[in-house]
Amino acid sequence: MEALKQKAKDLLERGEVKAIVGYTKGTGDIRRPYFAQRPEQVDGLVLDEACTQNLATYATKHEVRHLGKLGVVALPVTQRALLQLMAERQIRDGDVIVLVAEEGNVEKGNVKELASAAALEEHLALKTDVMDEKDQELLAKLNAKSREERWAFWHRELSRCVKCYACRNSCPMCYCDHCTMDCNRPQWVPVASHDLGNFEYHVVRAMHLAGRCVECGECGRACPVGIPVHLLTFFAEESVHRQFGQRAGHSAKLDYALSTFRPDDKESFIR
Amino acid sequence: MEEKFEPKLTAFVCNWCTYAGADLTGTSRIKYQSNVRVLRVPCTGRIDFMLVMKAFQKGADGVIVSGCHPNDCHYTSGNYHARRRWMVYKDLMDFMGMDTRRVTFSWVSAAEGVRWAQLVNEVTDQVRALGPYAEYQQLVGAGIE
Amino acid sequence: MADTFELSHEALNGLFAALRKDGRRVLAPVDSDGRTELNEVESPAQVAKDYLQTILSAKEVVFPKVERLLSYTTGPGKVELKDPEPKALPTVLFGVRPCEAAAFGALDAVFNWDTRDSFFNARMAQIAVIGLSCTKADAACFCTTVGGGPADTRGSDILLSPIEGGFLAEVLTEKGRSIQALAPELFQDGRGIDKTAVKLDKAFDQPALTAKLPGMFDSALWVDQSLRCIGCGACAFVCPTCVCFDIQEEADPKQGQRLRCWDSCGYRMFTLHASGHNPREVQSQRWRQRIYHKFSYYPERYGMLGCVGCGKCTRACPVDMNLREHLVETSEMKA
Amino acid sequence: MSETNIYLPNLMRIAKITEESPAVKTFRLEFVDEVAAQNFEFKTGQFGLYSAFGEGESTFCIASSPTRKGYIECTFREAGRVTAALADKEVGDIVGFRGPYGNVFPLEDWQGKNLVFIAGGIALPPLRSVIWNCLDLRDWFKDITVVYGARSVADLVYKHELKEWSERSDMQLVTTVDPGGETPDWKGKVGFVPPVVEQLGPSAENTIAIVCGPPIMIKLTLPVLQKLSFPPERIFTTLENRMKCGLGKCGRCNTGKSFVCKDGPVYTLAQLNELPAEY
Repeated sequence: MEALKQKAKDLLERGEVKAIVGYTKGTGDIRRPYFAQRPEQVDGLVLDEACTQNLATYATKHEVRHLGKLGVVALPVTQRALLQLMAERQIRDGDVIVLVAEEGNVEKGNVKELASAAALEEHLALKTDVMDEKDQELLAKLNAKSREERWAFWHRELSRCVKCYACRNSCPMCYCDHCTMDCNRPQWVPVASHDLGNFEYHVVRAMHLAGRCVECGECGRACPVGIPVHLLTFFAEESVHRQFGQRAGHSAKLDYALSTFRPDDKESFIR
Repeated sequence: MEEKFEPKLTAFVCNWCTYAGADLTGTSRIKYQSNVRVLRVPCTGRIDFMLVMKAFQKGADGVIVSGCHPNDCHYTSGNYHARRRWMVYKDLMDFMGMDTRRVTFSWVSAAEGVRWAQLVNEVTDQVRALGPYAEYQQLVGAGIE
Repeated sequence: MADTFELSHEALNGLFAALRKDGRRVLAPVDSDGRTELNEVESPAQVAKDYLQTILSAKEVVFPKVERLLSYTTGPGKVELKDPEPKALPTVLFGVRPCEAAAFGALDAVFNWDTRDSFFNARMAQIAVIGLSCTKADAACFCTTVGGGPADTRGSDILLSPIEGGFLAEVLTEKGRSIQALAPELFQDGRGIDKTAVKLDKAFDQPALTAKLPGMFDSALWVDQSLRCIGCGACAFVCPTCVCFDIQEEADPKQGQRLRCWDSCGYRMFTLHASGHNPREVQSQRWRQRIYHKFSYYPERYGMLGCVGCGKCTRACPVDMNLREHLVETSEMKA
Repeated sequence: MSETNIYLPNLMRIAKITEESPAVKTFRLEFVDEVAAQNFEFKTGQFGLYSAFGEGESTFCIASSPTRKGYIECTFREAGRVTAALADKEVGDIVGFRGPYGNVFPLEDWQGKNLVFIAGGIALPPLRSVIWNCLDLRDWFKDITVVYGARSVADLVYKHELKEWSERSDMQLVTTVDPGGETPDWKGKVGFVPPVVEQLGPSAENTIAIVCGPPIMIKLTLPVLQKLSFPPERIFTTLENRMKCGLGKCGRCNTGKSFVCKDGPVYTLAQLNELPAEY
């Protein structure tokens, strides 16, 4: 932990970054996002197993960007999201300095500073596992159900949605200033959180994240009413991976799967 | 007497191939079932999945999406782009429990007037056998106090 | 003075049956897949055990997340309006926490301070509240700081407090007495029995906070606190007092309807003008609005607080914006 | 006990449509229901929520004077979903109206005083109501001056009425357009509103100033008025916050403890100075 604090302090003192985005102790055992803007504030930094949030969300938040260049304490999910943000030209290579714990454990290993997309890609290449086991199981369980059972499941779950947009706003890839959900000419999806408005919203969200979702699961964690909404974007992302062989969040030079094509894309349903 | 169910079909077709093909069906005086309402868009690349969702929302029992055959797109690659999106969209529909038998994706060229008639007839029969898409209509109006 | 009775667990079964026989639905906290939510129940056995709070608040019963305000049909040169009667069903809310019960008063303040809101009032008229005192609290709770308490009776028609073998029942209002009258034999004399509830110390000096807020409008604190806020509406939507709403139109060419939907002052879109001008442009202004609305504007306008200290917002927040902690921090700031 | 549905609009028939400037129209609206027409009363400064059925409601002031009975008028710029739908309407079409809402210009308090109206662009409509109201009660007031500016000649609204005002001997009208917005035959001034007001230099003595315009115009005009010694209590303006209910409930127009829809839209500068600058 001291290594991380020292690194963060150095960066702030040298003026290389204006703020370190990391974690600190929150309510009870929870860890919350933390912004160290002065060297002495690095003492608040915490990095342990309880840290889960994808901090890449802040790399595009206007109020945070406004602070100046950022150093980001990055879990693998955050690293993937930052790379994907670079691939989507939302942040430039070198815009953020990424701080990662070697071997994923801040107490054991050293803290590495990854200042470029190349360094981040190299670091991430060591990790192949993306989705955690629990979510893999949940997806498999849903896939094993009948179509009618899946309908019943999602209808029930999504009817509980209150459209607070915690899933959207917590998502590092949902950075649009004018989300289609906030546009009303035309009004594609009803604003109201009735069953139809909810269902359509979640279809839109999943489709818009297909090929872009870094599978951090932040949306599912953010949902105040506990709907496993992350399974929708996970599924869409896995569908892209299965059919087009690419995954979001592993390269700063990835072409968006749904804005490109191969003439020999294989499908079996077009008549 | 019980009224026979007649499905409502919405077809989103591209201007250059399928719409012209459907036109040819007409000018060739080929008869086919009249359940389909055709909506013309410039290219299949323009057919957002939300158009399909909107059709179901407004009471369509089935949807046809059709455009130029691969390699024949008026805009070179609109249909290739569309194909990718359909591949993901159809997958997602199925995952969310929607009835994918109610969406038919197809390539119909400007010369395939007969094929268009066949397609519409087949899809109409298929959706007629499936019955109304009441399941999706459950969503409409639900959750409003 | 409330009439005090003893209501055994056994008797509660009977009370549920009597309520249902009287044609009232009973909504109570139910545990479904680890999520505590308000659902219809038939017997006390279905009620969640040992819950702290439901995720959403009881607000949704009287101020649903989507409700129809009107519908209409249109034709050439013609519009016909339809005034919908709210489908308010006779309902008993069982197991409502005292903080949430108190929140009905804050909702009423907004809906009826001037013109009367017929939708809210029709639903309020149909509900009766059987509150349940708290035997535990968590780090988000601060009801005692804002004038409430774990066994506060405000807003409840009957307040139950757990005792050995059942509950101490305080029958507080006319609505409460009408419930008691459905099965008077179930209510045993409970005079002299003490009610117990969890002890919760005050977290900060609320009157002092309210007094100093007007002078803190330009403080850097709001920026500091809200830097991690992602601007979602989770806090407002779970809040038992948040009442801000949107009116949405949904229509086909020949008919349409106007729906009232929950909204949140935390959204950028909330105040955005058509011109592009936005009175509350950045998240810190919106966070400040939330605090000020509840702790400064509400007291000034309605003579009460817009917060009951339930802590739901804190529990729901994806980035752990702990309201109690931030209020403590604000209180400790030098004005 | 049945309460009335406060969200239910009145049905109004469009009696007349005037194209004011590009994308700006004025509707003259008449109540479909006779009883509603007879019971309807409003005062200048008040506003309403106008509905385009199918799209929603939008908030504008009532731009006609309460002294002109039997109809109300509203002027709006096509800017969003509702205003675009309203702009598509034709004479005879039905729209909805809820109102009147909000507070009023205190004309009674202004008796015996000079009035200076300062307006910019599409913000003349709220002042048009009060200007006509004052002109119809001409004896109540001393000098009446109107300064009105727009980006270009084409953007000036109520052109026919501006002509009428300019020809009246019992008031003074000064029109101006932003530099570059003039046409060859433009006879008014060229320049932004604040300097034009400064140049005109109306005396603050026994005078009320009423300012309405885009935020930037207001921001730059207030210092000019202060320089001319207008006290904040005698400077009036209207706020145009976003609204949904108009009834002090939905929370959207909340600015400090004030609801613009109930405590406004008319504020004196003295009152605004007490509010946070969130408008």
